Amino acid sequence: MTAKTPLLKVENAGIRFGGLKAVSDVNVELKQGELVGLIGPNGAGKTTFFNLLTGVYVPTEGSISLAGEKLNGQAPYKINQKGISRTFQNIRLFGDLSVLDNVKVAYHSLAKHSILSSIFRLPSHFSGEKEMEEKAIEFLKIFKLDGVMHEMAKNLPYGQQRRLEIARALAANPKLLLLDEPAAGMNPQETDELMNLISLIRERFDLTILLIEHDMLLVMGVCERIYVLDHGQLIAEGTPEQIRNNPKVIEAYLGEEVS
Amino acid sequence: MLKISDINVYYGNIHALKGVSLDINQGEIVTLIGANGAGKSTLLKTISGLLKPKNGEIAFENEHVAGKVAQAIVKRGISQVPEGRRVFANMSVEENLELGAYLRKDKKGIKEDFEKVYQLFPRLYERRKQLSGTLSGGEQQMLAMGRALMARPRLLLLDEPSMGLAPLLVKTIFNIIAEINKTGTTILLVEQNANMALSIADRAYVIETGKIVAAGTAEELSQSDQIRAAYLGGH
Amino acid sequence: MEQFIQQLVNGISLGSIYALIALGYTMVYGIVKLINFAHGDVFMVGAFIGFYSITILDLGFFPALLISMAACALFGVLIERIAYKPLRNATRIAALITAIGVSLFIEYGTIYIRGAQPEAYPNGIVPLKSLEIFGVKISGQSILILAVSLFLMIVLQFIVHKTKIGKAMRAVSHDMDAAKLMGINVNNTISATFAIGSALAGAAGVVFGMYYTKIEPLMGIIPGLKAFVAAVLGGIGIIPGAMAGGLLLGVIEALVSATGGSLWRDAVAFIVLILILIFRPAGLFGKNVREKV
Amino acid sequence: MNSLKKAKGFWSTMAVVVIFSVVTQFLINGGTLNSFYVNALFSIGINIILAASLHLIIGITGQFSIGHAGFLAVGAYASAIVTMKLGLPFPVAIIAAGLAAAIAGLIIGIPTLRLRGDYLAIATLGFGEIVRIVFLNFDYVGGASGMTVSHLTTWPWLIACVAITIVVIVNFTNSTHGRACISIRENEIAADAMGINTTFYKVMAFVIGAFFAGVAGALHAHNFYIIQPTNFGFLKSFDILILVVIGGLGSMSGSVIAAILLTIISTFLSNYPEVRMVIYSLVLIVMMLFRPQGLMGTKEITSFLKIGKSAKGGVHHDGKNTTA
Amino acid sequence: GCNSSSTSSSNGGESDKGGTIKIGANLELSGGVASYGQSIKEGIDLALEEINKDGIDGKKIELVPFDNKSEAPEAISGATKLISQDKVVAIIGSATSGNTKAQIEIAQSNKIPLLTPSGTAEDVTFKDGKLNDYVFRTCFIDPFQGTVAANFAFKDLKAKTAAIILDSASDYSKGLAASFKETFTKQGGKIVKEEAFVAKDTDFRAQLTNIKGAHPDFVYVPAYYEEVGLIIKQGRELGIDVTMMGGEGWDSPKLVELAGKDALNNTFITNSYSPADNDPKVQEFVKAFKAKYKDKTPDAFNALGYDSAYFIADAIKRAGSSDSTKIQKALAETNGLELVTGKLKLDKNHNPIKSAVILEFKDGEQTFKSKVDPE
Ligand SMILES: Nc1ncnc2c1ncn2[C@@H]1O[C@H](COP(=O)(O)OP(=O)(O)OP(=O)(O)O)[C@@H](O)[C@H]1O
Ligand SMILES: Nc1ncnc2c1ncn2[C@@H]1O[C@H](COP(=O)(O)OP(=O)(O)OP(=O)(O)O)[C@@H](O)[C@H]1O
Ligand SMILES: [Mg+2]
Ligand SMILES: [Mg+2]
Repeated sequence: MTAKTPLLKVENAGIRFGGLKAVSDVNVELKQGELVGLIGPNGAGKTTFFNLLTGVYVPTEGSISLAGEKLNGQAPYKINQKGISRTFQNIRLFGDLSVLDNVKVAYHSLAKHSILSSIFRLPSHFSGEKEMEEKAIEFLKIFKLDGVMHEMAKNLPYGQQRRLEIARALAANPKLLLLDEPAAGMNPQETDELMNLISLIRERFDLTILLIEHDMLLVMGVCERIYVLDHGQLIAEGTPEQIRNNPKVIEAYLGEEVS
Repeated sequence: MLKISDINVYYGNIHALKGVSLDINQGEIVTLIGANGAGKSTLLKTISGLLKPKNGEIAFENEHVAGKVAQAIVKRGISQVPEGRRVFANMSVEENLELGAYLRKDKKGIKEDFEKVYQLFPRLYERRKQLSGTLSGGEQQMLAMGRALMARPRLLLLDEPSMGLAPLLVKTIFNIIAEINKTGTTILLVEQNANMALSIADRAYVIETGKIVAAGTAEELSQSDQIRAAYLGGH
Repeated sequence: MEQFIQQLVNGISLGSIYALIALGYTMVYGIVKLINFAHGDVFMVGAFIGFYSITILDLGFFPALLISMAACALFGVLIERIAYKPLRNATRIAALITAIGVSLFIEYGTIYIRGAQPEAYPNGIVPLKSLEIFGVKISGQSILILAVSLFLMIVLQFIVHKTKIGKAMRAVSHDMDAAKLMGINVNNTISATFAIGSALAGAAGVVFGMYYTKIEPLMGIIPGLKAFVAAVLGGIGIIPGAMAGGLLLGVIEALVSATGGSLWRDAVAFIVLILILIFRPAGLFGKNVREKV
Repeated sequence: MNSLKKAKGFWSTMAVVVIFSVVTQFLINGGTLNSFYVNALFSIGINIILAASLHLIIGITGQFSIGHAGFLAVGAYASAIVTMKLGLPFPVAIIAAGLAAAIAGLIIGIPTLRLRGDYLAIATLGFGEIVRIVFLNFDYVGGASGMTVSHLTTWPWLIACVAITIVVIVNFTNSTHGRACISIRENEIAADAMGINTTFYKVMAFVIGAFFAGVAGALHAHNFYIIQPTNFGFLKSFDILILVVIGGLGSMSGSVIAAILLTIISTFLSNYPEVRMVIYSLVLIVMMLFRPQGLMGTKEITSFLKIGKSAKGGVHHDGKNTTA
Repeated sequence: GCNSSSTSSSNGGESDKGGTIKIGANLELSGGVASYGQSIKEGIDLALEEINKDGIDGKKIELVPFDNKSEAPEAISGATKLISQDKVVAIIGSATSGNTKAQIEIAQSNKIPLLTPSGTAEDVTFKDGKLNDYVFRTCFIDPFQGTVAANFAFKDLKAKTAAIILDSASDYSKGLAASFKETFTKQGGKIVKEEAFVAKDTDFRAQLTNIKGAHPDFVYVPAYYEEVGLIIKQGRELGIDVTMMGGEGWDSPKLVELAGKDALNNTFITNSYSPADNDPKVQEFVKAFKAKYKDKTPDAFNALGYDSAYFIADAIKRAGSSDSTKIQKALAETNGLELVTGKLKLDKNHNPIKSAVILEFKDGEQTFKSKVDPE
């Protein structure tokens, strides 16, 4: 893509639930390779905004495009195949599948063997499955999850589940990765490790990342730019420094002093 | 006020609490910190009677409560704000609060407490007819606390009240905890956010994989290098 | 026209019976989230208890109704304690299979004890005159049934939404552990739910016997299924929904039969059901709340 | 996992099946197995196919379908029409039965795109009843009194169909396509967000499941001399559902074992007609009370024999998808 | 419940040993039409108790019951089991034509006589121009009763128009309706309305409202008493006051309870048996039945089950052997056997030739109206 077209372009996007405008008139632009934060009070519409981007909800107004292609109204699985992958605020792993299989599921749309080749066990089935397995293990290694790859996902400790969600999202080979409160429920020590991991995968996969988080240490620590949502509307945008000192943000979200 | 001695709790084969002992005195705020899966929630659930310890003793105001059913324990004055809020999503804010006072018969006292809770959380008053499932995370946390207060507990157990909340709200919640404590309610606070927790607590315990590994005043612990490294982050 | 109205009246009478069974069904269903397939069989047991109260104990209709309701309440609690309670933490589908087992057990247990032959309710236990308005016959009994179902619907709605026990029921239904933390006795609350639901089934059984005369051990299967359909049609767990679903089902059936399609009756009923669900996936009165992501 | 090892396991299993079927055929011909036992064996085979096919829909894909007898009926009638009315050979009838049922599966797959849990269950149940009533009113196939069908189901046909069903469903399950289905069962929203075309796979599960139920219908029709709409009511659907759940939701071998076990129990109980159903219902209740997760839980027999890799089974315990 | 004194055995010994002859009973003891199967079994049990007092040439008959759950596949496995496992010499069953038909091929190929007490469909014994020589029945076939009823309605009651309401899930009901319709229209009458329902329905008001709207002189209800009782009750409530009539499926004391005495006035049935019949054979049966089954009045299924047992016992006796082929021959040659349901003679299609009686209900009692002999 040309340097001119941003990777993600959201124009005046919004959605209503009955009378409630959960998100309205939001404009966001992400350039290739950026790591951007999205913060805001509880119920501000951050997760809802992710849902709009991933097709879980269809925007009632505005438009969303990825690398110039319009995404409005497309099914979530199509949007995923086009390059947006995500994690969930409330972990949604495939609990009864092994860690390895969780990652393989995400790799599914890149697999080439058909149903018939699997049923008849044609060579393409074996080669396809083999490739998937190798790829999946590669991802798990990055996330230091290869040691538990045959465990069922539901049996993992919480922190590993969070990491597995990110690994799974990455396996779908996205251009844009959306992380919804990846550090929730982690202690400061674990949060540190997560920050390093996020930086690492961005480099390695040449990713663009949009991140929701309430942990200001994390957000301010890794993000280059930050958007702030309140009551469904963008109230600020800027570098961490700017945001930290923005009176509107302080009033709505941060409270007086921030460490 | 609460004395736990040497309890062991299992989930099937998983030994979740291994000989945990702990005391809470009247009027204190005691905090329990520990990593994910250390057994903090398990301990709270055991105190509340949702889980039964295999052995060991729990005494509340010198009465044995270990192994008693939850409702008997609630009746004696222990309330819990569960992890993840667990508000009754399909009921209004008001109905949630009513359920908090489920075991109480004193109509007048209940009415007073309604007012107290609304004073503490004016937001809840604005939303009293709204279905609680549609509240934001912070509002739900307030509701969960308000609901627990409706039982007029003498001991309030809080399980990660700051989880998933915006910084501003975290501060608000901690202020409210301190305020509740001032009105005479003893508090056992479980937190990941150890900095915050230690800042308002009198004493603290540290739990690691089902065992208490350290205890002391909040000050002592926040000074300990080991604790700092493990729980307070490198910043 | 006269015939059409007569058919409508027929349908409403039939529908009130479905509604009566569906009320208890939907309540248990809404609170415990269990498709209690044995509900139709409790209905059957209720009909038999009413029958024996009238014929052997020589009681009138209303005492028989009360005895049957009380006995069924007890019976429902017993079933819950023995067969469903141990499965509270199991998958719902396991509980469903148990419910099917319980249903078969009640049916064939009854047959084992008293045989499969039908029994006939004595005629004229409730001496009600039938009305005739412009050639449309409305039997007193069908008015009584409609009134009883409406009355019970209101009572039930009141219990579940306004009383303390009702609130406890809803709390338990949403989150059992959180309910325990409120000091709610979950076992008793669930028992109360089954008691009320089963008492309603018992009442429906006696009313059915009075209206249709014939009772037999397998009589619960079809009305049970229809009541389940009615409950889903109205929206699971929604009490007025069960009423509306029952009436709608009855009217559809009567109208289909009236136009000569009596053999297609159930098929049409199910087609309507599927169509309604496609357009309203949570039933007529249900809110289609999508899972919040 | 190397594929060679897997293939070896596959062929050795096939060899066992062939030997078993040849031996059994000899026993049948020699009269060592009297026709009562042969009959029971045929019922077991048909029930295995039914259980395996429903297992794919409920156990693997998590779509709570309780109208499976509808597919069985479509297959039974389609095959009977092919052999009895059109005079075509039995293999054609088996395939026609499968295809007809698969089309029915496609049709019933459509509401599943919008319905979940109990609402889907009641819709599938309704579908099964509609099928039954259609045949009831269809004089061409004898209406209520049904259709007389020649006895063409033989042991080789039966064992071949059972083997093919199991192989196809197991191969499907143990592939990326099967994993896609399981991910729908586990968390539909996440599956969708991970690029799985959930609509396609849900319908696919219905189509494949229905196809084999149709095949079972062909074997059923040509084994029992007569088919009548009453044989395909919702209680029949429950019987199949019971096999899958008792076996252990998500466990293929569980479904097969349950089909064998329950058919044997039911056959044995026919010696005690007065208490047969009472005991059968007690067996159901007791089994569920003591093993709510089913005989095999979510495990496969292979995980005990250490042949293939570990089980694919399992269903959420909060049962969002397979809600009852 | 089933006060069966006989127990089943699965040890599959030879029938001749120990002086017993085994016959099977493949019946609907559970499932949709369990009440018919159970009634038949009660009748058989009573008959065998009597027969076994003296035995047949010193041998006792042992009944091996099988529950086919009212399903054809089960009926087949039942027939297979009874023949291959229990080695019975003949099978009684099943109650419905469908479940009986399911067993025909097995009975024929194993050369074991199959006797249905109540399967009335014509093609049970004779299909596509071919006699199923091992299959027999104790009851009427459908057409005869329908014809008698049509003649009675047109000639004796002077009905010009008639309506029919039938059970479309029952061959019996459809058969009767078809022959009624044929005869009635041939005579010059007119069928003004035909309505149908499915067995086990309980609400017939929609169909009855339609019938009422057609104002027929006469309503023919060829169905079983469980539904008939409700049809008559609901029909009268809706104001259908004309004559109603049916066949022996009506015959049960339960009918009076279901419909109510008043509603039953002005109704008729064709029958081969009536508990009110003064025939000593019938009265003896009623008395014995009441003694065994807690004062229960036997219905037509009880009587047919009872007669079926005697039918077979008689054939075994005449065959002088427990060889199935000989029994088959003896069954086919039955001529003039006195049974509760009339004097039995078989025609060449193995259908009983029995005379029919027309009975009228008066205040809940059956009263004799006339007797019609088959041409
Ligand atoms: N499906 C829905 N139906 C109705 N309202 C909804 C739905 N989804 C979200 N909302 C509402 O939209 C608003 C925004 O919710 P959202 O989950 O996006 O907040 P958030 O910014 O992610 O908050 P948090 O930080 O607590 O996760 C809230 O008021 C929420 O109740
Ligand atoms: N229902 C359960 N079944 C089996 N194991 C459980 C269950 N609940 C908790 N555990 C296990 O018990 C241990 C303690 O869990 P607990 O929830 O008490 O931890 P925690 O300290 O509260 O962690 P967190 O900070 O994540 O809330 C963990 O290893 C957990 O995996
Ligand atoms: Mg959010
Ligand atoms: Mg916890």
